Amino acid sequence: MALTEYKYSDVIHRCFRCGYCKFPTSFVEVNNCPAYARYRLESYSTGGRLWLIRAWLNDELDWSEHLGEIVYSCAACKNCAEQCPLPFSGDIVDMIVAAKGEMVERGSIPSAVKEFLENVDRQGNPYGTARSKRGEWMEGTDIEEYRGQEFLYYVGCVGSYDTRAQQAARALGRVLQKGGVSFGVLGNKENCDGNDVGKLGEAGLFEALAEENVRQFKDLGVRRIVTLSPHAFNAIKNDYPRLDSAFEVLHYTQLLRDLVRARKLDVSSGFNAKLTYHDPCFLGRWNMEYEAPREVLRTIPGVELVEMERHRADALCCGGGGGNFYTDFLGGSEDSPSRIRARDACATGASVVATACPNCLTMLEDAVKAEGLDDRLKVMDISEIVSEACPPKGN
Amino acid sequence: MYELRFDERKCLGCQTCDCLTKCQYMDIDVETAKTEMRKIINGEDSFVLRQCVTCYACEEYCKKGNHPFYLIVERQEELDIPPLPRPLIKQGVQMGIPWRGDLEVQHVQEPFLDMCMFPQLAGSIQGRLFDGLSIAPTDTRQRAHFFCQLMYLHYARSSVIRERLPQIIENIAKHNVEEVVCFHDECYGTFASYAPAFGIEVPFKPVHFFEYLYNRLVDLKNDIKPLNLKVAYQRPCSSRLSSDKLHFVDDIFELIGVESVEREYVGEHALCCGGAIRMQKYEGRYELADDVQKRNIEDMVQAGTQFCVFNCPACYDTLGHLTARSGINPIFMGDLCRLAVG
Amino acid sequence: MDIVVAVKQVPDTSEVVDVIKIDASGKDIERGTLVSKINEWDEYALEEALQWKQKLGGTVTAVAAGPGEWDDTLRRALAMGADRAVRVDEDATVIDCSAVARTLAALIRRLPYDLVVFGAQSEDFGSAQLGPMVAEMLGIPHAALVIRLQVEEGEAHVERELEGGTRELYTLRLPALLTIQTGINRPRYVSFASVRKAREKELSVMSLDELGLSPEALTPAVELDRLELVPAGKRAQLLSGSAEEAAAKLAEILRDSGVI
Amino acid sequence: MDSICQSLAEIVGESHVSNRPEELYVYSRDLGTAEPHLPQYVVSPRTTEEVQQVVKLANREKIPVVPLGGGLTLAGLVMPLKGGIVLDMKRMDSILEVNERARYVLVEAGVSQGKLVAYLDRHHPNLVHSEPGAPGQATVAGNVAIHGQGDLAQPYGFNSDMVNGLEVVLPTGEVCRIGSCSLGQQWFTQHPLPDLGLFLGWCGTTGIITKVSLRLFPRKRIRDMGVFVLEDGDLVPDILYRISHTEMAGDLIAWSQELPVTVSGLHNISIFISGDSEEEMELKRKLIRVGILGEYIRSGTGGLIGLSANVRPRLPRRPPVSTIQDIKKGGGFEYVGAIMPVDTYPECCRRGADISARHDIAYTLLGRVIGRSHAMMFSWSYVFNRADEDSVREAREALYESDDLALELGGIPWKPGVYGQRAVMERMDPNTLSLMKKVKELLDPNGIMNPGNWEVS
Repeated sequence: MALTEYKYSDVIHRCFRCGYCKFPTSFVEVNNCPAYARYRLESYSTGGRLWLIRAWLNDELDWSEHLGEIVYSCAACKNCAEQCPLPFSGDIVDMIVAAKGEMVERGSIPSAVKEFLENVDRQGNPYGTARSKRGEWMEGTDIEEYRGQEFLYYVGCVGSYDTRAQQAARALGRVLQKGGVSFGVLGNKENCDGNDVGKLGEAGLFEALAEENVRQFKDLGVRRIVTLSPHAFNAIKNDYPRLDSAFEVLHYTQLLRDLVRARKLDVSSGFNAKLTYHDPCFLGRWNMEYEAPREVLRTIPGVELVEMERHRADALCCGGGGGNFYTDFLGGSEDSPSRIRARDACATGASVVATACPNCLTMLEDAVKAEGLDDRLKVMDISEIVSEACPPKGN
Repeated sequence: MYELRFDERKCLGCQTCDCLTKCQYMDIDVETAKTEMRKIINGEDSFVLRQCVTCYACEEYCKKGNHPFYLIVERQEELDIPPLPRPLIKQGVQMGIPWRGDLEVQHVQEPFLDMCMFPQLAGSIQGRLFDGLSIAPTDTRQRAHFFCQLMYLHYARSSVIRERLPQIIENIAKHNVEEVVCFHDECYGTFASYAPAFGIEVPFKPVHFFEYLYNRLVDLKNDIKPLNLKVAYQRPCSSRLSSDKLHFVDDIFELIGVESVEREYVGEHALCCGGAIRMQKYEGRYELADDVQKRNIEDMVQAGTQFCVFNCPACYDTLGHLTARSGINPIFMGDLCRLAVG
Repeated sequence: MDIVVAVKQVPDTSEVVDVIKIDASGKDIERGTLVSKINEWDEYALEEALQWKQKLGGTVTAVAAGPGEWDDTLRRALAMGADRAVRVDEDATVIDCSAVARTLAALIRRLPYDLVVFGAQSEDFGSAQLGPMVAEMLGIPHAALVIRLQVEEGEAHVERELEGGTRELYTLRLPALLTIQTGINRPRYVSFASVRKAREKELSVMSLDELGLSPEALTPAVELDRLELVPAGKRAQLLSGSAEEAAAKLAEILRDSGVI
Repeated sequence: MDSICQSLAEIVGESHVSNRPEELYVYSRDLGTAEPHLPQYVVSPRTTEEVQQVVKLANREKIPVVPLGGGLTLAGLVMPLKGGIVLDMKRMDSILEVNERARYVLVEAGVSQGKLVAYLDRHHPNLVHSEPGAPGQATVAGNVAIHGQGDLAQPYGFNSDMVNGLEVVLPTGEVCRIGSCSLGQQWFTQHPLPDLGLFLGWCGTTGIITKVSLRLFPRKRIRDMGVFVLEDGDLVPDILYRISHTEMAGDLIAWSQELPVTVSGLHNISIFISGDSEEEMELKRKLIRVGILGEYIRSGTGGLIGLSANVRPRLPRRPPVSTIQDIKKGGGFEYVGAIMPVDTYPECCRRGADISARHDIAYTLLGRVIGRSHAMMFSWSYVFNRADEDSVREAREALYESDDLALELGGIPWKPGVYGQRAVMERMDPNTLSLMKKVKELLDPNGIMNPGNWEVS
């Protein structure tokens, strides 16, 4: 495709590279763009990326694995969109996704991205693990299959397959049961939600996944959905409706907030810890849900919530977005965003960093280990914290 | 060209001269008032033309249905004694020049709300009170095409109003609506008072925003949760051009269960927000603005006001942060009503 | 230059070894739950063929001998850029290599070709015989495990990989047959949309007798007795802690077990 | 990776070196109108030692080195005009020390203006630095290296006059400290030592600044601003002179622009004041409003907006958020800033508006007072559409004309691009010029530092 056919050909040159996109609102650090934080080269900043995309579409620059990595190192965290003062700020992430889409159509994408997409295509998850093993996370629990309960509990790929995230998936199951929520899961019948597939520019595959999911949900009579992952939440909430699906979808922190407000969930056992909360991008910047998780945490006796310097709309992304939790273009350095974030969390003096996203959970867990902070800082999903705060069955 | 329809005989025969004697910014007895009005009518200079703070109030004070304020502004312009410094006049006059694209006529149906210069406030035109309401302009780049121009009465530039108003009226008329609800009562005053006074034809019926709000509230009567608040209404200068609609303020307050506080500067005695006065060039106007604002707000505070209710965005901008500073929440009438119906 | 590429479809066992089960016959795995994909080596063969087509022009034809569901793989080949695809309809799972070779040879003889490329081996049975056999049957020179290819003036200069990374360089006169080793190139990604588009391209199916082959001619020379699974080891151990700590533990374990 | 790249990687680590087309492309382009020039390597060091080793290598191999900060001079000063290594200093961004009592901050060269503002807000609420008003990623070192000014210019002068000490890597690789720090003392002064001002204003042609000690100033609790509007630009110099005489104002900026139409054809003086109490604020407001501006207001020649306890000031963010580059929907913006006598303001505006008109660009003119009306930084700004070659060319020509105009009117282009530098040197006293040349040759025998800039032929 020539630049002229590119959807954003009339805007992409309008980026001046003034650099606001690298900062949080307070300007406190220049590394609030995860990719720029990792490499600290202009090519990896949003502005550099946009200029490179334009040069590539203009045939000033050939495609290379490196160009692919630069474009795909964008974690779609939306910090740039938040900070860019220009009228097109809302389109920046789409400009990058559209460029990824063009790479996908030409067949030229980094190998890791190719694996990700082929795995999802074949096995319905980025890891390429068998579809037949998707339900294994719930072994040993008495979580029911979905058959017309009030809620479909949609787990997502990371929660289903990643051993660390599985713990969160199970914890949420327990909490929902304690809260008397009527829900069921799809087990092996669950398929990838496609959120990150879409952000990787594979629109065709995303559409296919979305259609398939919507069809399955409808066939099963699903009306209300609660998701473990903000990524799935985002796709179902913002993208599925294009396929005239009318599900009510909640992120689980929103459901838990409603439960504690309605006193339907007993968290009286409490959780004694100084704790800081890491905003997942797809819950925060993408869906402006900053309050629900905090409200849930605040209602737990014993929780002392402290904020990191950069939080809410200014939170630093863990670097796992846009498929990077798998493709790992941002890993392998003390400048990796997840490790910077681990240090941010540690600096608050909190003993627990809580999050509400399986991707963030696994990214931060590894980062804390890599930083050798695991004796000082525990990484937990809010579902796990709430689960500990619920008194054991019977009382 | 359009000329002010001012009945000199009525005025010269007037025994009370309320226009000037009631003025809150000039201390004038009836005799002086007669002399000065005669001078003004005859196109001669008068201290009134300099001391006038352009609060519009005399338009309301005059019982004869004459237009003393419009006349004063005419003379200020003719005799070149504008109340504002020239650079501010130039700046103000340029504010009304469209420069970001031609008029884009949106498809609208009635009821239709004219936002004039304030599309940026369209965000508060939401909820059940405004169901089915069409709005224009919605884009700040379009606003100059809807700007009612009446502001230039403060600038001794009535000529600018006359020059531009017909085009503005045509722009609004292009939306093919018979009734136009005016978000700002400056617009209502323009169409209902100024235009007729100068024989400018208005091919649609202006509806005062408060009248619209009142009728909607009546429709939703059963869903109104009384707010039980003590409020004060900040009358904008242009509301002096629509005294007949002033009653809707109290009618609305009654419907939504708020109490209009007992205070001195209310109704006829309302004080100007001070915005225009502060820009004026004459010695002491800056201090006068401070004084007027101080008296106004102290009056509200003493009366136990919780909310200061605004119609005019300019008043809100000038006074809002000051009332807030004194613990009184500034709020637009529309938003207050929204609180009541949710 | 006209190139024929032979492809096959295999079950995706990359990440799922532990779910593989032997079926009742004992001669095949249970394919029910398994997803199919193109044989990895064939993907490199295709990519190589397509890159040479881009450089020198001509056509690329993808061929396969297999059942109907293999059309997915042929479509994928078309989506990657092959001009046409031909499938000989037979159940490749019950016949042996030589029979498949005979079938493909019979098909390829009917096609225009300067170069025939195979994947060096298959993911499922991995016998690595097919290419060479077909070459013999076609009576053309061949080279196996090719890791670099250069084509000019009717000649193919190839580099093949031997033990311990030693390289062998050949020149073959075309037409010739090559079996391609993985890593020779970076196979392009095949987008969902391009697979859809590829539906318009020609995919023809031929029967054995259309090729003049009798079932008898395909009686297996080698008979498969049974398949067995390797029992999974039970002594795996997960190391926790920071990278440094984990490394230290690992070293200790290796030392204790006398590995180092 | 070639051998140079290999050795660079050994110095700063693999992920902080590149000779790949993508990095070379991005670093070959300036945000302004300058033509691109490809570097051969891009390096992003973390420590002074790394910078030192890179420079030693470059000096040995005679490879040009171009230090880069925020890249916001817009004048092409960080373009590798003769190829070589672009040294992106932004990774060296630690704030090393704030001395509250001696009111200075010691920073690494890559610390951004934004980070410094945020840091002081958070940890030293009584201190403030002179913030230049560029986007937040502009660096402290870059700013002093080009003789920048900031929002304390009227009371305290150029930022480069606020430097208490420097650490620099010389073109031959030695690390050298200037000021009290060279005695191992605190970084609190450059005086009374013999003047070694060989690096400020040299735009990276005599060495690489790696550390800067910058003076900080009392930060007042309350800020306020007013805008004084005039039709007659000829009045501006006198009014600025009189306001600065009161010593009550902070930043003083006179500006005139064509868009938005509301302000077209007018001259505005933005007057910033600050204080610790309402009493102090009221005194300052009165001394300026009544004492100086009153007579203009009464005569109707000037109008004041704001500068009152009862008017909410529209204070810009620090650092400000600028969107001027998008006016033409083209993402392009560059200006000629020049240090001018304040008296030339009216002429600067008249002639500037002509230049803009000739090139069909809405005029944007601004003069920031430096010192007590000792000078002003006057800027002629031009927006352009990056995607439209003609638009870029028009802007470039307008910029050249502005350089010439600044000199013609008795001023000096500030941080000029190559064109402006040549114009300056043509007019310079030959002895001064040869002194510059000697200094350069002494410090940089192989001419590796940002070559193509300030080159005395």
